Amino acid sequence: MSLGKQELAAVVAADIPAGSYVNLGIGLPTLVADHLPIGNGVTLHTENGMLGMGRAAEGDEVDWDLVNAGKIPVTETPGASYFHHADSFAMMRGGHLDVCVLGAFQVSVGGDLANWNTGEPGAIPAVGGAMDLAIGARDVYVMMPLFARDGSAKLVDKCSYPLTGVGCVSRVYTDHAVFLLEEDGVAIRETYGISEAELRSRLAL
Amino acid sequence: MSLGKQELAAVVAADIPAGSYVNLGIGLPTLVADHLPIGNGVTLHTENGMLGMGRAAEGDEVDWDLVNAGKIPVTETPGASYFHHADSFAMMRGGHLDVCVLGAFQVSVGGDLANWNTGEPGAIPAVGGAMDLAIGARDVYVMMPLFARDGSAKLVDKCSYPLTGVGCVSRVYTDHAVFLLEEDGVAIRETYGISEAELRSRLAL
Amino acid sequence: MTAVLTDPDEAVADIPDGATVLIGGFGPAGQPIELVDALRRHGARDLTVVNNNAGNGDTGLAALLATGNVRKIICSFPRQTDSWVFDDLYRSGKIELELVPQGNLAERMRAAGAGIGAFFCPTGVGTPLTEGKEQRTIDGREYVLEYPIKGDFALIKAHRGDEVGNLVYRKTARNFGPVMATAAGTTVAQVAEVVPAGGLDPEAVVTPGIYVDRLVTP
Amino acid sequence: MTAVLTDPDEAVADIPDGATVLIGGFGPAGQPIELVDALRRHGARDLTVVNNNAGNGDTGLAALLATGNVRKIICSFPRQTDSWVFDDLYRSGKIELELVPQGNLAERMRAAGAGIGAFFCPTGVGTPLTEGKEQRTIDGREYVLEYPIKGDFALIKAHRGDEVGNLVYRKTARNFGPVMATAAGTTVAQVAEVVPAGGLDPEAVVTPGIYVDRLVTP
Repeated sequence: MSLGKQELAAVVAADIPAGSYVNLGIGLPTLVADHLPIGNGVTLHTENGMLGMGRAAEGDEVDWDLVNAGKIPVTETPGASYFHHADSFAMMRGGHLDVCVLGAFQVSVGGDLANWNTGEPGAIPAVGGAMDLAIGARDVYVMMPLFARDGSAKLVDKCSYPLTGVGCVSRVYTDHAVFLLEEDGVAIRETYGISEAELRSRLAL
Repeated sequence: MSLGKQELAAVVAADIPAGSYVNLGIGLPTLVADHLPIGNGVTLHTENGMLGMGRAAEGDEVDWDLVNAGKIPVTETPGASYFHHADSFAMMRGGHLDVCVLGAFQVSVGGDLANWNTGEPGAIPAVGGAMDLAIGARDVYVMMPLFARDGSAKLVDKCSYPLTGVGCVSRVYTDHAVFLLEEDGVAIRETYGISEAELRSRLAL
Repeated sequence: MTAVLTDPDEAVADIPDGATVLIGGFGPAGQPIELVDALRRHGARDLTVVNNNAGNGDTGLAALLATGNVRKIICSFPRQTDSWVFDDLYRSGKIELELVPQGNLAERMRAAGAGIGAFFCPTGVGTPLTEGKEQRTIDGREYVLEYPIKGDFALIKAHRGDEVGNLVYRKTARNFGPVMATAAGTTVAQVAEVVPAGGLDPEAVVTPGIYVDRLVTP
Repeated sequence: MTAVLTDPDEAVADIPDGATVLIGGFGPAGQPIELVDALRRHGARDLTVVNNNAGNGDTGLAALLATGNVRKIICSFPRQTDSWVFDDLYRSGKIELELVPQGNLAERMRAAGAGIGAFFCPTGVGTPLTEGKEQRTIDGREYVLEYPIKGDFALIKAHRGDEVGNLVYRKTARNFGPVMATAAGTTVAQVAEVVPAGGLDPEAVVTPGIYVDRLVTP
């Protein structure tokens, strides 16, 4: 069977090396936090100026001066630190984060990422820190449903949506399979409820 | 009579506007600090990462982690702050200091400054933060003896020594006179123990 | 030298028509609401505003936008669930948008404050947001040339200040404040409390007073 | 993830011949003496060292230079009253000097840490130190293009660290430490004391642990 969101988040979490510094993008990637093994030293970065971000705040913990990139109140872990935006993005752009996990509209087999703008007429574009993460993190993992609502694949030969970054994605985690984007093409690491042959045919890989 | 070092320092100090942020270079300019009126809100910057530098440390105050740009132990005033070198030089280069006072080998009538290298064979060059201050402070004042030991003037038509900065000096404080370097030429604001006519002749102004 | 004031209206009274105003905050966190409200009351027109977002709900920055006095906004993330004021202005062509990746927004203001004339940056290479910009390969990597964003005024929010203008912030409300403070001709900071000089740990000061022209406890 | 060590020799044991090593300090203040001594004992050859100065007296950096293992030094202010070790090496042609204005030294390392490919800078325009460099007029002002300085290793000194590598410094001994920590492949920090995670105020951390690979209490 294909994976649910939480199952998928658990797969991603299991792949994050102990001791990594990690940025989890808005939306689906946020779920990964709940599945990181306690005590393996993964440190979460949030672009709005913090390392050592903890889980979502509950009840009395809610403090509107302590939010994540999605502006959701969060908590602080022991060893946390705060810094301003230029320092935070210097950290991201300077190649210091080990992994970021981002959502996407489309990923190309060459690792191009499209996740900020569908280019629809009348749509208001918003990019946030996505382009900075795309070029800055040592590994960019994408987490997304493999197929759009109309059945079209989101892992594509060439992105039709405006790009966020070029050749930056190394892995794509989806409800149907995990893909490794390698120099010599796309490797399917594992599949969920679908055969590799059927996958390759539906994706035209 | 021409001014002594301390008298000259007092002249410079009296010209620094209340509330200014000021950097005093190594050597002669350091003396200016002792002549700043107490309580007029002048804040001293030292390039090695501090605003609110106080006077030289004495006795038990000596702390080798708290030094000025000349590596002399100094003290901290209330309201001081520490920052790292990139932040300190961003402050200098970004035009945030009101005044810096520098020593010089030569200054040209057009405001060129030469204060880091005499270009002598075998001399070891050292530039420190001089070039950053020259282009960064809103006003660059120079404080120097007007004549070299061989009697030659140090305020010149064109510097013969390698430059520190181009057209950056606005005033030159010397033992014999205070010069204002203006768009349309050099104005002599006051003289000490020498007539303006004699000065102009010795300087070929 | 830092002026210590209590009236937000006085603190923004000299912002002229046509000014570029840097406004701190990441969404509501760190947004200097009282100063933004004062700017709205002040009524300066034809403003360019720099903020990470484009207003939330109907208060603060959103209320300022609603006056029609903001000609252009430079931001990274205008579209939010509660950005209806901006959305309407944008769709009806009443406000100009310069969309800037968040890191460029921060770094371009840092450059303005640090005297950097321009810098080669890897963000956005090959995307529509860098189309037409000068591009260069350095050590085998592609970069785009980005220019400083300088403000005439910065309106920011900090946690506490001292009498000489030193500031400390609170948690992720720090965000753009320290960068904007360096990038504007005149910086106005609202704080919850002003303490005497010496009342803040010199090792923990985030924004040195040299960057703060006015301190307001509204 | 930060390794907490007690042996300076272990902390520098993998510095290879030919490495570029950023060494913190402004003169003696902030100089990581124990790490520099360990590097000297380690004996890696053909090093490039980046420091504001070029050693004082006969200890620390000066003693490292005296071994002859430093091929080149990049600094702003080599000539001091007690820089005789460097002076002799320089005059006898046994060490190469790249003289860099102090602000460029700091900003070029910051650029390396921040992913900036190059930047246009006003320092040194019209002086011998920028001869041959690319120059450009931006908004009526002259700038010179400067490139990042990246280290293979950084050896720095801080005051205290916590178990996850966060650092705080002491007074003007902070100087180049925080910048160098961001600009090196591997950063080694010597501290007087290591406290548990949570033992430093998160608002006052100067160098976040992400930049610190090894923490040594010698």
